[in-house]
Amino acid sequence: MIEMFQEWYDNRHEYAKHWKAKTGGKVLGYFCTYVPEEICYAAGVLPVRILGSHESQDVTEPHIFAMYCPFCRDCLAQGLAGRFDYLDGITIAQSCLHIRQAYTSWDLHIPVEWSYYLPMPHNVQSPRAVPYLVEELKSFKKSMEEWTGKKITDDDLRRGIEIVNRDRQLMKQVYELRKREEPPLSGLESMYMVVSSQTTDKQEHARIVEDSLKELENRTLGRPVGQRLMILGSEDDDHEFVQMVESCGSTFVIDDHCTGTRYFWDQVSLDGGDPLTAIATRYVNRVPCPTKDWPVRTRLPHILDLAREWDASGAVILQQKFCDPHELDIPAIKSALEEQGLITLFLELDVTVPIGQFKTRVEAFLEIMQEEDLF
Amino acid sequence: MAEDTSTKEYWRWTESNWHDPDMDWRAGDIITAGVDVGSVSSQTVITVDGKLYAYSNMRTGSDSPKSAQNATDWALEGTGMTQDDIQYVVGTGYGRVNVPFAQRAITEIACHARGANYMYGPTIKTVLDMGGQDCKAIRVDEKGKVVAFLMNDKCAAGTGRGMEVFSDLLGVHITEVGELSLQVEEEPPMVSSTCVVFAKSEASGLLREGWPKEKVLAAYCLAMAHRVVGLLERLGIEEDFAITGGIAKNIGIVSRIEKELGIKALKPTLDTQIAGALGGALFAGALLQKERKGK
Amino acid sequence: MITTGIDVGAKNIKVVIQEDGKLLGKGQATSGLDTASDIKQAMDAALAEAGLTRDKVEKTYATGAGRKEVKEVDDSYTEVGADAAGAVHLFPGTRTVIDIGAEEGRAIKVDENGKVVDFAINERCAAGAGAFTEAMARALEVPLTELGPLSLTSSKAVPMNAQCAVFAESEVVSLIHQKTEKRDIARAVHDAMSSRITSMARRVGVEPSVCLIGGVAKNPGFVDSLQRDLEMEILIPDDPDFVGAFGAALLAAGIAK
Amino acid sequence: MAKYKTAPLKSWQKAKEIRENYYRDYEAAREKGGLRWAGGAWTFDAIPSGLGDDVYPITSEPYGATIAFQKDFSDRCLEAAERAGYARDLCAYMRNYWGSILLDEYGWVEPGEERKPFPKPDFVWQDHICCSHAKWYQVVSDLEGGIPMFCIDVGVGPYEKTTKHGVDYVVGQMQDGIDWLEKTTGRKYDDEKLIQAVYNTCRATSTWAEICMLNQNIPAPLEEKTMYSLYVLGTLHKSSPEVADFYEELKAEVEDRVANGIAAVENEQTRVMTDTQPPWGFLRVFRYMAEKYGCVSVGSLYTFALIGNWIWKDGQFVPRPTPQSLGVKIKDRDQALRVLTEWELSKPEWQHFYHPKYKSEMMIQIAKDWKLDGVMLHYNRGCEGLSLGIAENRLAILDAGFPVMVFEGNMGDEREFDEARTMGRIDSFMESLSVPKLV
Repeated sequence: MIEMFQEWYDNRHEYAKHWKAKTGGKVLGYFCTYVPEEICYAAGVLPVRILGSHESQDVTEPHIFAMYCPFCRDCLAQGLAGRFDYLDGITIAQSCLHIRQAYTSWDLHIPVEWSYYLPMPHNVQSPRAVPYLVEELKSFKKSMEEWTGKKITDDDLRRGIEIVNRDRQLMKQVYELRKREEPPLSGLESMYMVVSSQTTDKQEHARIVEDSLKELENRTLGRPVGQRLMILGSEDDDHEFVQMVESCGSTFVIDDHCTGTRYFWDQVSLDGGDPLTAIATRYVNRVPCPTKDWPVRTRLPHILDLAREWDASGAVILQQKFCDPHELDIPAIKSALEEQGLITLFLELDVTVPIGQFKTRVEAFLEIMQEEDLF
Repeated sequence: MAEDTSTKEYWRWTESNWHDPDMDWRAGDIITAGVDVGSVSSQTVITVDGKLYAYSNMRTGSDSPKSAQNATDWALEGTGMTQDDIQYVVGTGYGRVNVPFAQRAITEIACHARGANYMYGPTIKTVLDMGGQDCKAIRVDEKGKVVAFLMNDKCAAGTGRGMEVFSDLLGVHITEVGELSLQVEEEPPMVSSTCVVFAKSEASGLLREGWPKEKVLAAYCLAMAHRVVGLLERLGIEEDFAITGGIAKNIGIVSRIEKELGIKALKPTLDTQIAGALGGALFAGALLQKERKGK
Repeated sequence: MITTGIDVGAKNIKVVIQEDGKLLGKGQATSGLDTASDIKQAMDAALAEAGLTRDKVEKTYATGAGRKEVKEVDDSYTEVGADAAGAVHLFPGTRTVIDIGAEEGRAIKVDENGKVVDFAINERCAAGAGAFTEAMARALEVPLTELGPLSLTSSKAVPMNAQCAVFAESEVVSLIHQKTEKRDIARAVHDAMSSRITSMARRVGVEPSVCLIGGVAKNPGFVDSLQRDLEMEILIPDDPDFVGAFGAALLAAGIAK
Repeated sequence: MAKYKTAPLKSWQKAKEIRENYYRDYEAAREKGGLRWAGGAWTFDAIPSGLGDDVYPITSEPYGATIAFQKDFSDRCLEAAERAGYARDLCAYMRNYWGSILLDEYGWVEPGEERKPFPKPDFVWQDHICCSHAKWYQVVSDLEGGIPMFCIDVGVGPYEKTTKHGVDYVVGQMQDGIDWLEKTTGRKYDDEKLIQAVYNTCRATSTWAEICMLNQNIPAPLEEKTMYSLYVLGTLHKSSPEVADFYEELKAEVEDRVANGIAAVENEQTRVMTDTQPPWGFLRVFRYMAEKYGCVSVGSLYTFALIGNWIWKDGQFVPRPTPQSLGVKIKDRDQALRVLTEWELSKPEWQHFYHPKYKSEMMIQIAKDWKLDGVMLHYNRGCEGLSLGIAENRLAILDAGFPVMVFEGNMGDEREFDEARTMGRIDSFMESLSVPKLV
């Protein structure tokens, strides 16, 4: 059952094309996890996240200055290569400058029916953010109605919320299992689960997660768990890298990534109120991307809690090269984790990672945690 | 240029082997080896009951298993010992998984830390390993266990390979680079590029401007030293401090690192290039003892 | 009119003598410590090949990174201008010139009159320059001249991640350890470099015909990779490394503008 | 024989004095019982003015540039920031600023005096549009052992799509901010001072735009290297009466230059503009262009509109008339904040944060109206905010028929600028524009 997620990860484009052929619905590519998928589901539109392919490319240089993060360049490269030619629309929620360039260049050079920039507020710690976002969500909804030609009712919104919430809640149950001394799934498998939830119909995804939960009940990795690690930082769906780390005698048990917990951790609490207000409240209060985490760094205690509750002894801190928002948090996060007794390893991701060079560092990092037998 | 320097191989450093003629290895209980296959050089160190007995230090070829074997053969040469007498082998370095006769692979970071602890004693707290293609700053505890480390990134500037290219360019033998670079009355400004490829043209430009070789070398050594000091400072430096690896033999760089840091590196007592293999051999000893106890 | 172009590059000095657009002689010397004597050496060789004496040369223009070091010239042009002049003269249909020198790569877009309209330069990174293949040939223990032909025998694309020329060396070594065949590694080297060059060339927009000049143009393995990346045929002149010098000579004669 | 008359700018000395006093006043604020605060060049500096006349700001970007001018000190600052774990690709201004905190050395040195310790601010007052603006000051606070900070998010979409709820969001934050200022400083807030500061802001930024308009003349009365030392006053304290008054005096002088045909570059024969902050340590590049090619950079969207306020009117890109000139009388705090918000949201340099098309349109219009022969884009590794979308701007400008040259560098980290190669590029570019060499 659990193999399904990797299959979806590997064949995301085929999946979306198939979905489109089957349902006749529209597929919307989105660039940042602040996009309110609830409204998309309410409109019957399939939201799929635009991610890179981790292959070297030579097409983005005319569009994006090379000092912006490799992730945004990799994403744009997919569009320029025509791999997302099935998209009917694209959208982004205001977040960092880097990914915004992938969106704007896409908007300029790759024609789609609908393109929408959602000015998601940055000052999420201000009481002014929710009322502002509610208004912006109204505009977003209205524009989507015009695009799809279909009115989105409050009931539709409630249904959208339920669909997305359901998957979030199941994913959280999966993550609960990773607290076990013998986690039933690897960090790689878990990454496939989360990333595939960003590119498939959540109703279908949730069904498979539900079935997988039964399978995971009595599953073990079939190998020693090794060091329990946390992985955190900016976007990371580099399976080759995750696999390499776990093959050196370790298991990722928890993460803080927008391709991990940051994406699904928080639920929309509806409580019978206005659905758009409920959605806005969820996005304003979710575990933030560092670009929105100010003036207080709220992510810091959250990360420390995760590390403690999932009993991680070390943390791999990853960052897309040139990612300023993360770079501005990492020194503080690193020292907080170290104060809590975790060993940390900092690495910068590029479109492709030099596995050989990174392996030496990863092994040395694991040796620090376990080399007692050598003395 | 009138003479073709490319065939002269100024970069070629001296390969060597050594064993302790006063030690009777046959009386030893635990005989282990560490084999460090680096990108530029390979070493084998043999320890007997936790003491250094023999080593070799040679250039790595394009075939790692063969380099590992060659280095080991050469370390054994003249000792009367055969490979079968070695009870446990640890592979380390870039080619650590390509040592066919090793029972375990351990990173060069752990091995250099352990080797430095043996070479310089338990007071050593910070080790800078300046290897062939990378540079590592390592903090260690009194047992020689790694506490933290940093490696330079994605650029070979300030490494042994860079120095080889440079010595070739200037036609100065690699063992003389350091000494010669100190023969300047005052320090020149550093070269702006430490990239081994661009440093070449920058150096040619300086030579054309009439800079003497020693001044160009001084500018390059200064730039290299400055780069690694940055790495050390990011890690945090605590005395005692020592440098391992091939570049540790270059007085021009070592003295400039010392000057910029404001602290002295401990004087090496052994060939600094064998630190990794030595650490590997010592780890092999510990592993062998554990294995025996287990049985 | 008989004119001369002197191209003072990072590695070599090249001299071309032309008359009415026809190349009469060329000479080359390694850039050493004494630029004046190196130029003389190259110049003497070119004069000898042309069967001329120095006094027959009416005008001399310099180009190349070291053009300011050349004394006694009538004027100088940048590499961009000289490359474009030379390439368009040799192949009038040229719209894109790609020049790969020892330490620098350039892409130049020219209009139908041969006028430069845009250019991009890849600097400070050897991965897009000739020095890259030299380092790789050394790591593979293959003579530089055989690297190209060797890679043409490969039909397998192996990705290479390292961008730095020196780290690429260690990646080559690790590919050898993984028992990757040398010919496939040779192709990977050319593919990596070609990808870098293509990326730069796309900044000016690659329009046919593309003319490739510089020493690397003599490497058939690289040319093959570049043609695959650009998805088009590439024009290569007979002496691709002398085009800059030729261009300067043409500019001196007023043949090119 | 020079083509045009030229003369030094008389106002230059005054600009220098204002700048000197600015750093001096900030440093000395506490001696007089005043307050010091820090924020960015784009912050709503009018608002803390309501705390009193003895409240002095230091804006970090010009402060970082001030450090960048002092190469040795800048090197030490940048390295100190790197040692503390701050990545080399972060904002170069901030790395200089953080370094000066870490070293505890002030980037402003009185002539003939020793370098003083860095004067710690009492609070931080900042805005947020680039994805790290507010976060810069988290680091400042980390390094200073905690400083109260308040930041205002202005990312409510491009000006042409301004919504009521967008303005409400910004104004709401400002109102909360004033409560916060009162609580943090224990001072009573004076709305009248706020109103005056809002008027000053509009006056200063509109007048600067009018000065830039004068550069449409041939020969250009100003060249960009000089403009840098003039526009910078707006980045220091755009809400102060001194800066607004200065721009009015300067405007008169530049009008006079135009009337008398006084050129900035005596042999002006080709006109270009740049983009983004220049590599501050290498402004001599501009002299090289002027002397060798008679090339004048008449400015950039950056010098025109980082501080200057412009607006599209009937297809023209023109200085935005101030609210006071249109008869607006500000009566209370709420209105002052609304006027200020509405004014600042139209800032041209904020528009490209949403899409490069906005910036391309403005740049192309400048290229036309300022009669340019080419455009030189600085791909600035030191600033992700202003280099945002620059590659798309390049494509659009080329499409509009203007030749473009690109050079890479860094406004505040000289290690990332290659002077010789940049000069080489300029030579190639001038050759391609067929500009005759003067020397």
